[in-house]
Amino acid sequence: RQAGQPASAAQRWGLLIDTSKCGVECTVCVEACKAEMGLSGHDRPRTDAQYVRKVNVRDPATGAAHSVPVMCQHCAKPPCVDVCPTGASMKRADGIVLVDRHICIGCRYCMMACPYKARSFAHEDQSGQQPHLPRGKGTVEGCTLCVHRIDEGKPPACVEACAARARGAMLFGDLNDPKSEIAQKVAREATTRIRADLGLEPGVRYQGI
Amino acid sequence: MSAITSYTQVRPYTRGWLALMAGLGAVIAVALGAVWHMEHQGHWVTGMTNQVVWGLPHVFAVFLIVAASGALNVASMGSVFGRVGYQPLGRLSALLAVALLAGGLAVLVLDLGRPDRLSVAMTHFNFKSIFAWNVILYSGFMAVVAAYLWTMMDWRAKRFYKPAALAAFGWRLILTTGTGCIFGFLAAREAYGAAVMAPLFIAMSFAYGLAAFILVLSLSFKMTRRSMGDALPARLVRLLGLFVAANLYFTALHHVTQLYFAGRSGVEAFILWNGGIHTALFWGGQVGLGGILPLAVAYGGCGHAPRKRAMMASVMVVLGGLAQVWVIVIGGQAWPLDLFPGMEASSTFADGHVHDYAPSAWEVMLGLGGIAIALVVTTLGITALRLLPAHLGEATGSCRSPD
Amino acid sequence: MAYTSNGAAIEADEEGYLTDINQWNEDLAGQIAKDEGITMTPEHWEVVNFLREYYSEYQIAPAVRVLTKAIAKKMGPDKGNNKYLYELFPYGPGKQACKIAGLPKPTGCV
Amino acid sequence: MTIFFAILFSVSTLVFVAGLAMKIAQYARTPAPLKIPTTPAPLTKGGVALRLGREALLFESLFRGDKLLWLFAFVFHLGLAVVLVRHARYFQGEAGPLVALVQPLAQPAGLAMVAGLTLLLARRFVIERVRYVTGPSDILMLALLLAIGVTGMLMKCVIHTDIVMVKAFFTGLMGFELRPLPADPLLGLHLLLVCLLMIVFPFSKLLHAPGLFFSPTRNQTDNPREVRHLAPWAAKLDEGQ
Amino acid sequence: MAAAPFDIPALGDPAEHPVPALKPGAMAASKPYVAAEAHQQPLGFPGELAEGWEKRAIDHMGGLLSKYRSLQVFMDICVKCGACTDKCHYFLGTGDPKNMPVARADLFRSVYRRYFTPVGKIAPGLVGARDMTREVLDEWYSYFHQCSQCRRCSVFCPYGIDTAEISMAARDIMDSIGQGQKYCNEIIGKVHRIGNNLGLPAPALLDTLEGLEEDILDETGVPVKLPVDVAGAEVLLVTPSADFFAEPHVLGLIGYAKVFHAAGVSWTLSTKASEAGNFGMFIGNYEQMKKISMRIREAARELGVKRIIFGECGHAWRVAYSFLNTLAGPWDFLDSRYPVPQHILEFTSDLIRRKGIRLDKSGNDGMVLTVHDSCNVARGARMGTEPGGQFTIPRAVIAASVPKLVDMHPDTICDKTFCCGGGGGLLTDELIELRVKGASPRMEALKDVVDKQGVTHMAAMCAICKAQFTKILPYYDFDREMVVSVHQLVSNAIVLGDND
Ligand code: HEM
Ligand code: HEM
Ligand code: SF4
Ligand code: SF4
Ligand code: SF4
Ligand code: SF4
Ligand code: SF4
Repeated sequence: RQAGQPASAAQRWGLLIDTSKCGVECTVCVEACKAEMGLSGHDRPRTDAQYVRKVNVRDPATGAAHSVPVMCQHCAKPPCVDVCPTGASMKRADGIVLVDRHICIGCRYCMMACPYKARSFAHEDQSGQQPHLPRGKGTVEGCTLCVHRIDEGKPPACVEACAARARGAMLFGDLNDPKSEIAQKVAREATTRIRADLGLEPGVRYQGI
Repeated sequence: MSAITSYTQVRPYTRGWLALMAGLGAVIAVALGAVWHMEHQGHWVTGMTNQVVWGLPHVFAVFLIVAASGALNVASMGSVFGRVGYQPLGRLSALLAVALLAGGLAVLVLDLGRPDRLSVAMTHFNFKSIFAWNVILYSGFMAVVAAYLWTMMDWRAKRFYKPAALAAFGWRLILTTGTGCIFGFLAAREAYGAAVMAPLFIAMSFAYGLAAFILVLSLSFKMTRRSMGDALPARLVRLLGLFVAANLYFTALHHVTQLYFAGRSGVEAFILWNGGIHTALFWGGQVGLGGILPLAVAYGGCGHAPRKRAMMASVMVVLGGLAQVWVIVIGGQAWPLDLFPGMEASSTFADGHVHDYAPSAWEVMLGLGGIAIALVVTTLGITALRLLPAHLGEATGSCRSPD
Repeated sequence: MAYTSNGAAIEADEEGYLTDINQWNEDLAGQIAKDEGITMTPEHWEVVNFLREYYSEYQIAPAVRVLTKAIAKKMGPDKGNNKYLYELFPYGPGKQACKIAGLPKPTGCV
Repeated sequence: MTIFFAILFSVSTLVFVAGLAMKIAQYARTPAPLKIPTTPAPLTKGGVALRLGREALLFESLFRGDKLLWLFAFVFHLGLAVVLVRHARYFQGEAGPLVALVQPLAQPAGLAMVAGLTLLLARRFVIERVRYVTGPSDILMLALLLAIGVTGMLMKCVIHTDIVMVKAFFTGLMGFELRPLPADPLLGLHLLLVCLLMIVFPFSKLLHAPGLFFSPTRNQTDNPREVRHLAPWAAKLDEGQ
Repeated sequence: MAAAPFDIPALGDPAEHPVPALKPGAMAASKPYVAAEAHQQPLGFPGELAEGWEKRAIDHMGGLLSKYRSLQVFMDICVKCGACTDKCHYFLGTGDPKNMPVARADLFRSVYRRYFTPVGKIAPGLVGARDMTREVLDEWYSYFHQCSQCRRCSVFCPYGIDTAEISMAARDIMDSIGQGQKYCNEIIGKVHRIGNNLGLPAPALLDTLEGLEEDILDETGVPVKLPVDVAGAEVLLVTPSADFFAEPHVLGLIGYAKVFHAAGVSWTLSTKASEAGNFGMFIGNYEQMKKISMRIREAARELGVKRIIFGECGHAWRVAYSFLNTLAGPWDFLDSRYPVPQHILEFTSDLIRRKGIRLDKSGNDGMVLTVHDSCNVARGARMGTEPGGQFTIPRAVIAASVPKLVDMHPDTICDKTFCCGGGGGLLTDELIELRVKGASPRMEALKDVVDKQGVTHMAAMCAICKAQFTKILPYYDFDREMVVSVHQLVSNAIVLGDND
């Protein structure tokens, strides 16, 4: 898609994350996200925003462990959007789920509804904001799939950083485009979605869990 | 002697009236101060976090809203179900419904991240959202109940009385169902997501609403020295017992269903067994104080006068009700979301372990402010309009003061 | 307004009370009573006469209570009550009987 | 147009201020020889202040007398009050906190005012008793306010006018300096009617606004046994004895 | 009751008070007799309408406007909102639109506008301004004598516009041009000449009181006295002269005497101040009101009493409570521990509270009472130390004396009370139609409690109310003896004897 074109349903942006390439200690994507989105935080882990986090998962039966980056899964059937009273939570035509911070009233119902705990509430005044992401106290925010970059034709910051500074565990692309690498890989290899049982059809897929 | 009730206003500006209003006003002022602080600082000063996103204000708000619809019950008993004995109480019942709803909504609105955007909420509707529907349901409830009240008060509107009563009754059932659905629709939260939430909420509303009604009725009668007799409180407390029993029944049903669901045993064990404060509040508050004890008081007969029994049972139901809503709202959030069923998880974002929540003083103030708002609205209502019966049961002396 | 009695015009106020009590006579009393729809009986005359007597002494009609007491004394205790007097003078013993007796109308809050 | 309105506004403001001042002075000067508060009445000055406050802000007596009329009247006056406070921004350089607070309420307040007036006007035709006591001036008064409200709302919501210029005109006028007024017919009409309102105010029933505070049945304390209340002309009768 | 030559209003449910349809002109013919020269002159009013009365009327109006702030303000500020329109008992009873308070006031206002306001001078049609003409005067005479000055309209008016004040001013203007009302002016003349409204001369008063003492002795065996002109008594009782004369008034008087006796307080009546009423208020004439009041001052001075107590009378209590200090004060020669004046109900209720007298409710066995708040007491005066004492004190006294007391509909009691229909100088026979119709709101509320609560009697605390009700009750198929004095109830209940 050309930069400057409106989002269209022709695309379905997604991520494919290969957890086997994801180090337990690696937080490159997390740091990249923080830098990109200007999440300076207040050093209050319970209330500071996290758009992406590393979840360490261990199977108690086998002892097998993974480290999984979890961000907004950009569900195709997002409950956050369904419940939002004002329509601030919305899904773009290309599948990216966003919060319109001008009409979000801060009711936090979307946070109640999201099964992935993908959203954060701006609990206080924020500093170090980025021009593309003004953050307002009292509204809800979350991973935007770096929509500002996508619209410029660039991959999300976490994906770029992972490729540059880690093992390139993240693959970004258009799931609707059969020629894209991500679509071919999804068709070819075994991938899963977190809590697929809920039927929300996230746009983020995982390999190796 | 007379089948016709006379209603009188409460006399304003008496010492007691002023003291009451000043007291409630102070509580509201403190609450507004707390709101200002929370809004100014941001919500980090509260106990709420990115894990427990709804806190004590929501406990109060949900309690008040649920009670609001239940408070209308007494009026419905009189007009929809033709129980003549309840008819004199209809006006107060309708007023209390509006007042409690106003208090609950005030808390809800003042806890928003952006309460200043209330007008946005009133103009932008996402019709898929049950929450948005609730905005309509709430405002509609106010209007319907106001109309209902009018038909009770103005003889010219008598012929609309029945239809208005029916409309209000229907509306309140939908309203409570709607409130229940706010939780029922949260499929991802294991504590909710069950169809019995709707009937459970209706049973809760019956019990809380009646308890609030009994308290307000008794206190207002006591403070304005109106006579009540024993028959009515006796009847009310029996009715309260019935509602409490229904509430217990649906609670049991809810938990049994939960246990039956695969994979919900964790959260059930948490609430029922090892959830610390939540378990304590469940057994001690919700079941004990709000369920078994009032049942005992209502039916066991503890030797006190009916009016006293009614008061005692109502206080218990209110406290137990707050505990119940706590268990539902907070307890339900404290149990972590399970992203990877069957796996152990941990993260910097508190995945995989129980979330703790300790309410801040600000939230307590806001919650109490909601109750104070409901009481102020009630007091203003019975001061401005003839809503309170001059007496119930046999009239004694009749030295009525001017309104 | 005026009455005629024995060919002479006798002046009365708008309501038919004589302006001058001295112009009263029994014939005139009968005439006034008839206008009021009352046929004079001895009982009526008892009352009228008592009123005139009282008036000549005190320049005012007697209080209702004084009148009933006097009537009781004269005609028996069963007649010494308000009800009886109202039977005689349906519009009120005070005013109607005074008119017939030629007395001025009692004024004030009565 | 600018000069016309500059003159008209000066004149009508003068009439308004002087007329009102004279009326108020007349009320204040005229003695109230007897204590006639409608009882039960407050016993103290503070109580009277409260009573008047409740009458002025809540229309308490009207509430007791006629609930529906109270509602209409309250809606109208509340709307009017907010509108007038909002208008302060045309005259003040710096908007005060009160003005700032009500700024967002333009539509609701204007709507309340217009709706209230419409309902008040309607009841003058619908209710037989009220129709009987209504004179042409009563209708005209409501119509005048309604016209002001409607033209104002039209400017606010449909055909906007340059309010920066309006402000400049009025702040200028207050410093005796002529600045242009937007040549906007709707604004012209609005202002023309406002001038008319100001001119009739001191001669009409709109005197109820200051008059309420001079009404002896409402503004007297109930203490005639404790304090001897004597008007000057009545005191002269005393001396005659 | 014999058929009345007019319709008697039907009584409905006071909670559902439909406003009557307008019947324009229904009461245009109702007017009291015009005062003759003989009644006018003693008060210093012209004997009859004379050439140039219009101008004199306007001049007098101008004078009143500058002397009474109430009048001036009320003329200007009415917004014709209509809140008062359905509040006047005469309108409710007659349906005549000119009996709506605002319409009544407009009869006056139309003239005011014509002569005293710029708009009325320039464009009279716009504001309904009218010249002072014979037709206007006739309307005035008719409709300002259909206002009992009860002030009910002022309670509901958002500005407290008191049509009573306007009626008073109109009557004063009419007096000043020779168009007085016979009933009031004749009575005022009697007060000046003889000392009371009735014209009861001293010997007749003494005879009557002696008779009452005998009656009390016969009935109770206790020598209760009714002293007159006793110098040095502690209390001067000033009571409406109807208390000496009419039923049930006189039973109230007996009640006062018993209370004084039981309390052991020395008291006296006065032949000079043998009238509590003050019709000077009804005709809106300050000088007359003052002159009548001064008799009380003189009597108190001459008898050397320490305190003044007023008997049961509504307008008398308003004048006494609200105006006496102004008209005939200062009262520094009386005992400063007591308010001047006091109401007999204040005195009695205080005794009851202090257990200074004993009451036995069985004296009123079988009675279920309701109470009529007399309009002048309710809206123009107070009793006790708290606002609203005029409602609680009589009720407390009645409740202490009778087995059961119930109130009528709340819209018809306390400060919303309806006038009995005979106040304000309208208690005269030629206005009987007005009186009967004007009583209908009160009768409606009474019937309601009679039917629903088994009320047997209605207590009143005003001579006019009592006289009006005894007359009017039969028109509504009630017993005339249904109305009782408050102190009549006390009289029946009081335990005499074991006081020394
Ligand atoms: C202290 C200020 C004021 C008070 C307490 C007050 C109070 C009232 C009340 C109680 C009424 C009667 C109810 C009604 O008919 O609506 C009324 C009527 C009215 N008021 Fe005011 N008012 C105030 C100021 C004003 C002002 C500043 C205006 C106009 C510029 C105004 C215009 C009117 C009009 C036109 C009516 C008559 C409505 C009708 O014809 O039905 N008022 N006012
Ligand atoms: C010197 C006097 C006045 C001036 C210069 C003035 C000017 C204006 C202007 C420029 C607007 C448009 C506001 C906008 O577009 O945002 C307006 C609106 C309005 N005016 Fe006036 N006006 C005056 C007096 C009044 C008065 C006395 C009233 C009512 C009695 C009134 C009632 C309204 C209303 C209801 C609106 C619409 C709502 C609002 O903007 O608040 N105006 N006026
Ligand atoms: S992951 Fe959560 S926030 Fe993101 S789209 Fe799905 S439900 Fe919404
Ligand atoms: S917090 Fe904002 S985005 Fe989330 S549901 Fe509420 S309004 Fe919508
Ligand atoms: S896509 Fe952007 S916003 Fe989302 S996790 Fe990656 S860096 Fe953060
Ligand atoms: S004072 Fe009473 S009688 Fe006179 S107009 Fe007012 S309500 Fe009617
Ligand atoms: S209530 Fe008052 S303002 Fe309204 S019409 Fe009557 S007198 Fe006038």
